Amino acid sequence: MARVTLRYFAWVRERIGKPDEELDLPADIGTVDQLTAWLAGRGEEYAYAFENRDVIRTALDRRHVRRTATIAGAREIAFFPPMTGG
Amino acid sequence: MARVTLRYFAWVRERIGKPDEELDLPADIGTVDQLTAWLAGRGEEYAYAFENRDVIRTALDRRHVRRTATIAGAREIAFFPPMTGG
Amino acid sequence: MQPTVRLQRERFDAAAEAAALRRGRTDVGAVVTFTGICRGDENGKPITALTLEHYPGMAEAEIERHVAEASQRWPLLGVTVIHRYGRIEPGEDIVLVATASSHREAAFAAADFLMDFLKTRAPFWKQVEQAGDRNWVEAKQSDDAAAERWRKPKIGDAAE
Amino acid sequence: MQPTVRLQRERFDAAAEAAALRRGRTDVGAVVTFTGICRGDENGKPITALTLEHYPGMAEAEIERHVAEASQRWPLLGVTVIHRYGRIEPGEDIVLVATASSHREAAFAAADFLMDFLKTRAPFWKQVEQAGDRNWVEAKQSDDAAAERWRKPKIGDAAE
Repeated sequence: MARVTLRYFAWVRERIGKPDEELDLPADIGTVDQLTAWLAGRGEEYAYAFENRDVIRTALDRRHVRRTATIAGAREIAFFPPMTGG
Repeated sequence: MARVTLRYFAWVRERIGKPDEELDLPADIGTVDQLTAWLAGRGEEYAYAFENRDVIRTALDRRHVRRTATIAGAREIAFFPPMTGG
Repeated sequence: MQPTVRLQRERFDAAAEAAALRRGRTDVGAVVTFTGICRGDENGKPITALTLEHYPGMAEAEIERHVAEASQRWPLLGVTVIHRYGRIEPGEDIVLVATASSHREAAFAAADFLMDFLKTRAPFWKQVEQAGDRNWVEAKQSDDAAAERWRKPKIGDAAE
Repeated sequence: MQPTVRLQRERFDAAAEAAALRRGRTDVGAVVTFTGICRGDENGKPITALTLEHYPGMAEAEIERHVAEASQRWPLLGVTVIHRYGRIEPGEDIVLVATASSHREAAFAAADFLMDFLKTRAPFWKQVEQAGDRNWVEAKQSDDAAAERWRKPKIGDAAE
């Protein structure tokens, strides 16, 4: 079990209904993809947020990573749609 | 014989020693190249100004032209070095 | 070179920021500024306002990383990036990128580069208010393509 | 769009010119400014001043032709070009190009294009004062190469 802070932004935040939470992740979650699959199973708000996982971006400790990245050691994991700043 | 205003800028002007002049051009001068050859023969200040004709730029009635352009009808012909504005 | 990177809710003065980049020095030959402004329409329909959400901490870090990369790629004498968040009405400035260099090529390229990366990599999200509705602006493929122009094989980080 | 093209001996206010391009309108989403500044050195040696000579009449006409071409190539909402002539000391502005558009690509590209053409096609010549000497600045091959980037087969006029 690893305790992490999860953060959600924009419509990911709106669908899940909160901006952040602390969770203990099962030890068998190794990658971003495995984490989003696990989160999608936590309830319908999560299923809705992650229904199209291809478009969700992820940051580990405030750095962009791919879906195949390992999450080991990350303290803060953020999920959000493609950025539209500038 | 065609009467034209010749204008000189930057070091072309300095070498010739005047900013402009009116001249009657012999009727057999058809192109920019023929004009610069003729001008170069008008005295040592002209010979000096046009000693390297490859670098001299020409404008006919305030438009850039190539050395092979015909000057027929031009009222104002300008000679100058490559531009260094901006 | 000490770049300026600021995220703020308040308006900024683009002219004063650009002036600060070259004040009191004579090595700067070129200053380029890009100002991004909230337009009064989106997809052809009038808008009431934009609201910009951002990821505090990561947004600053991501911009600073790209400013550092720009400084490595081009001989810059100064860079300022200011990005607002919160509610912004039509006609108000959203973002400023200002670059200073001895010559124009570096100043232009660095400003263009930084804007492409702000669009596609800086964690900001725009929501648009139109006729009482609020909708998240969708990312544009053309922005990804623009950012892709700058990619060098060895620089790309782990993300797509 | 009514562009502004001015040649003048006097200083100008780049910030005021840029502000004027988008004042009172909400269709402008992007403003890019380029300011060219007299540096305090040329080829590594300190300079006292630049003197810019120009070809009155042709300089305006040439800039206006390139502004018109930029307006055909990109969807511009405003363009301002100001170029000074006469004696200019280090730290003073020489030239301003400001462009406004709905989106950033057009504003960046048009400003970059106009600067490349001001460098290589607008009839201005710089003379530099260094330690009592006055010398004409030589044109750079790199400027010609930069301008060449924009050439389309059917647009090139008669000159090299």
